[in-house]
Amino acid sequence: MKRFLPLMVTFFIGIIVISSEFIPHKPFSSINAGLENWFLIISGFAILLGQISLIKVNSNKVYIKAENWQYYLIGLISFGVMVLCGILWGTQDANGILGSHVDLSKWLGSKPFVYLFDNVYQHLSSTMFALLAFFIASAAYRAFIMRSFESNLLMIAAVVVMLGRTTIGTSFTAWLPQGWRFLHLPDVANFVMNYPTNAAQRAIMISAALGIVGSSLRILLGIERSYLGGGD
Amino acid sequence: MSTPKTSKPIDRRYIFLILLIGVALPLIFPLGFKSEVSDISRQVYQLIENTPENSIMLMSFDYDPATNTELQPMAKAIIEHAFRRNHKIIAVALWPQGVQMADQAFEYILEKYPDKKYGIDYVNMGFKTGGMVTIQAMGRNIKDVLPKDTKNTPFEEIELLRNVRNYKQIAYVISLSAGDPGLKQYVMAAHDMYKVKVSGGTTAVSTPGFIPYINDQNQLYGLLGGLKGAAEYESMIKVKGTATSGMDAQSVAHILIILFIVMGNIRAFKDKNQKA
Amino acid sequence: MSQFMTTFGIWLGAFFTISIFSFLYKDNPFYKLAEQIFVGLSAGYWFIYTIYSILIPNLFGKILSDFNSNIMLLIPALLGMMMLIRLIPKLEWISRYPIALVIGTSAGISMLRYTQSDVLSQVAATMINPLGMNTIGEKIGSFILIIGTVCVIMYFYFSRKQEGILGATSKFGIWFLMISFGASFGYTVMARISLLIGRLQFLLGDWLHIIKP
Amino acid sequence: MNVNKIITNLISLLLVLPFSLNAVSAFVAKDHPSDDGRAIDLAWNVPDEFTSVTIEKLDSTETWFALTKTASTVSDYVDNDGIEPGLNSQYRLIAKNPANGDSLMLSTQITSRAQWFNYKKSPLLFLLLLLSGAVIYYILSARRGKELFIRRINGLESMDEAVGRATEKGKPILFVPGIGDLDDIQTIAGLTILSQLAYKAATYNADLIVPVSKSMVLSTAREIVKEAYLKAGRPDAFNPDCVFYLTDDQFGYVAGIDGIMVREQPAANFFLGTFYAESLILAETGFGTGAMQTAGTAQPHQLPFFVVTCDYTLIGEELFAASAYLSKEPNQLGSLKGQDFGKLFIVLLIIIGSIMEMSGIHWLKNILMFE
Repeated sequence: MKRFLPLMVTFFIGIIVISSEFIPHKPFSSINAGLENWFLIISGFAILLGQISLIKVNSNKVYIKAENWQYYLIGLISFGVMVLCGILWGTQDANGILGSHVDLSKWLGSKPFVYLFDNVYQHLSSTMFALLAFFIASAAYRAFIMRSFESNLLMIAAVVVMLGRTTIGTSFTAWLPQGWRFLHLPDVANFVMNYPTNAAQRAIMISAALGIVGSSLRILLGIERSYLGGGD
Repeated sequence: MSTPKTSKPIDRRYIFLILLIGVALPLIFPLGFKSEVSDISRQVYQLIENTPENSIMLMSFDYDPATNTELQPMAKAIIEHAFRRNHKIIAVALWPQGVQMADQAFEYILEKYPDKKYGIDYVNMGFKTGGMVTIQAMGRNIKDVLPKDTKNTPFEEIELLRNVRNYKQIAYVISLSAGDPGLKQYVMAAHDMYKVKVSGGTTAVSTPGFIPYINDQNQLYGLLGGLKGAAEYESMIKVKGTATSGMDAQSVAHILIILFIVMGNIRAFKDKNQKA
Repeated sequence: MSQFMTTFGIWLGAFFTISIFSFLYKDNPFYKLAEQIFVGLSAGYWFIYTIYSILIPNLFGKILSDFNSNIMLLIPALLGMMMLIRLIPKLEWISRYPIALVIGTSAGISMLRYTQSDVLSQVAATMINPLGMNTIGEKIGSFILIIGTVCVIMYFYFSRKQEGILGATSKFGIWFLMISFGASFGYTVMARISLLIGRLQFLLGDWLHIIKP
Repeated sequence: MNVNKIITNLISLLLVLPFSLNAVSAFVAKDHPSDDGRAIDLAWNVPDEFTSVTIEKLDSTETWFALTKTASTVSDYVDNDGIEPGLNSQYRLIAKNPANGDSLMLSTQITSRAQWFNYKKSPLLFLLLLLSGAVIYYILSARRGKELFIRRINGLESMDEAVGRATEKGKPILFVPGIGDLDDIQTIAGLTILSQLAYKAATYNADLIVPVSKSMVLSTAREIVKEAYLKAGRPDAFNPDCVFYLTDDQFGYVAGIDGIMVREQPAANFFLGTFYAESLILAETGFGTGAMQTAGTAQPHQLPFFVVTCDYTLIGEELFAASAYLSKEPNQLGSLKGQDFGKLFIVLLIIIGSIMEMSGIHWLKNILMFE
């Protein structure tokens, strides 16, 4: 029973969602938007579960003095500080329970929550993102090796597109006369992007969508049910 | 699908170090690579260059600090060009953090043009939610959509806006956009419905998606695409800004990456010979 | 005092920027510190964000301002609480209902959305007339587009051995995949380098004032 | 195919009929078809001599206001402002000819209705029914004992190897389900593979680390791993804290996982689910630690990075085929066969559609692009 009823819920909700797509009449017309809003609310409540897991795992590490426990303590403190700042003085657009506290904001230049966001969070986030510049270089060094016909295609396409989008690449072929324009690197790069690349991406999308339809159907029919866990 | 690894790769950290130096040096000592100006960037320049003096333009800041590198230099260059042509600028933002991006850009340009006055030559009307709906509503009445500026001065008391009612008084719209809402919505609402001239700039990643709008119906008057577009604009208005040095760094990085690929192949070739 | 806090903010930013970059050399105490602060701070940020930007406007605000017309919202609120009951191990099974609802909705919506935008629209976009294109390049390209799409779809055909015609088309499909992977990689390089330039402009400009920001 | 043609032809015919009113000079209001009763179609046809046409509507205060002003004498307009199902709306058309002072006024009224079926979406319904029908048909025939073949999927052969390595080295296995939430089927597909992986890990006594970034995924993943350990007969070995939450933030999550990778040195990494820009950061860091890496996602833009840095990559649909491949269960294999039927149908559709376009026949493409 503990598994059967939820499976019925999944099935019926799925059927309702699919049929309301085709029924413009009330009340079906607003069901799907409503359910998406429900999802936001349910996951909004659920976020607490994550926070509790984070606190539990980290404080456990601090408690048993696991390796690097000091850092996990700092993680816990950062979490607490951010939550407190948000609850007490609010965010950019919303006031916290202590109001907006103008003096404090004036001294910091912005609300504490926003100050932390701008000066710590944002820098951490964009630096983490910027690591990609390095990794893309090391991946290129290692991966684009002429080894087989397939890997040659991979490498040539990458180099052509890369060159075609830079100033230097453009100047390689700038001397070619107008009649040979189709050999200009930027044009070759565009050709590669517009046709073969587009074809492959399109096919990936189409077949993945079929996979999604198949998986969704298996879920609705209760064939794929591992997400519900065990029990009877 | 599988990709076999090659044997004993050299320490990646050399690659990281070379790339870091290769990108940092041109930022400090700009090389000034000549960048060939593309047609679509030139169209943006010509739109501003050919619009009569004292025209009013609407400039929309639809991005946040994450795409600062690519879009902020465009903002600075376009503001500078517009100031030179004595155009008046109404700044708005469809993204919340666009407001501060606008403030920073004006602050920077004012150092060069100290005689430009707030409220007369430019004004910042702040952030507006709603995207497409907001843009459409401005076609009927701008004052309803933007009742106050960021300093809480009412619309009626702002000198620049005295004769502005809707898009009819706006010579052109520039949107610098990192996604939705942004340039696309301006094309669909401001141009397609109210026939205002729309132009702007986007990140390199989303540039290809906008090219179809640059057509014989002029849905879009040219486009600045990524750092390259910004650098091209700087070269057209003869300013050496962060995009120009950024583009130098970009070019060096590209050469380096291609060199890395060549080196990788040489090493793989040697490995193979040793084994044979 | 505000001036001091602004400068302090820039130093904070620079410190964390360098700490993250130091990971490229190797794992070290600075990275560990930045990492844990990042995890903690961002978890806190999303928690607060969820309360102020999702739960208050979509649920509490609506219920408090107009209870009668938003009475339906009590259902997701109840389901949300049922999720939280997981914390009591014996009652874990109760959370299966909200999960079942969420997954049923997702499955239904995904079937619709993906069939519409990734199958129907893409198939329609591939039905083109290459002969009607303007230039030779576009004509050849359009043929490649149709053939390539078909071949790559056939690469994903699972229920038969890849030999004969299927073998040939899926081999072709792999070539298209390879070209597309290479090209997308090359295409992204520029955008990723911009990110690094942005960081260096912050360090060299806003922080060290070596270059004009 | 024939049935498809007939149905689509019929539908297109039905839709075109109401608009064939070009013959007489008129002003007609019609309920907008296939909608929720919030729009009205207006169409008019007045003699060429008139140079301006104004369409006006009577509002709730009994005053006429202009909806649109145009110079075209044969045109149409969709009014979707403030229309409610069951509400009566009155319109009038005023045409003027300033040259001779002629003017013409026509009026009309209509009550809009909400419809019970959206014809515009019939291609979608048809395709959904066809695909679902094929999947269900093959599932049933597989249940009746029909042998179904499935080709080798490289990425999935790695699982035994990964577990073997982890056991041998005494190092854990890292599983990353991506930054998608439970509303994304890719995440669910990833979690299905997790259940098989956890079963193997439990059987061979290898440790599993599963950091997640969404709370709902946390609950689900934990259930799945627990169930797998139970199935493997080792419920006592299950440690609920091996599945844990880091942060909802994209890059915060990556920073945390990078730390785990360099400190725990997992023997094998699995990245299966929805990935965005973080794909390459994860895969390159993992490569640096020497782990054996398997990735899978349906995000076309991230696949290149996984393909060049990981040992095995599940591309697009392969991710969704994984559970069938691993379980070899007839139900699952049947649905895969159904998807393959869908592929054949689509390939045929593309080829036929393109040939039709080349011969100047456009209705098939038009029907598909209806919306």
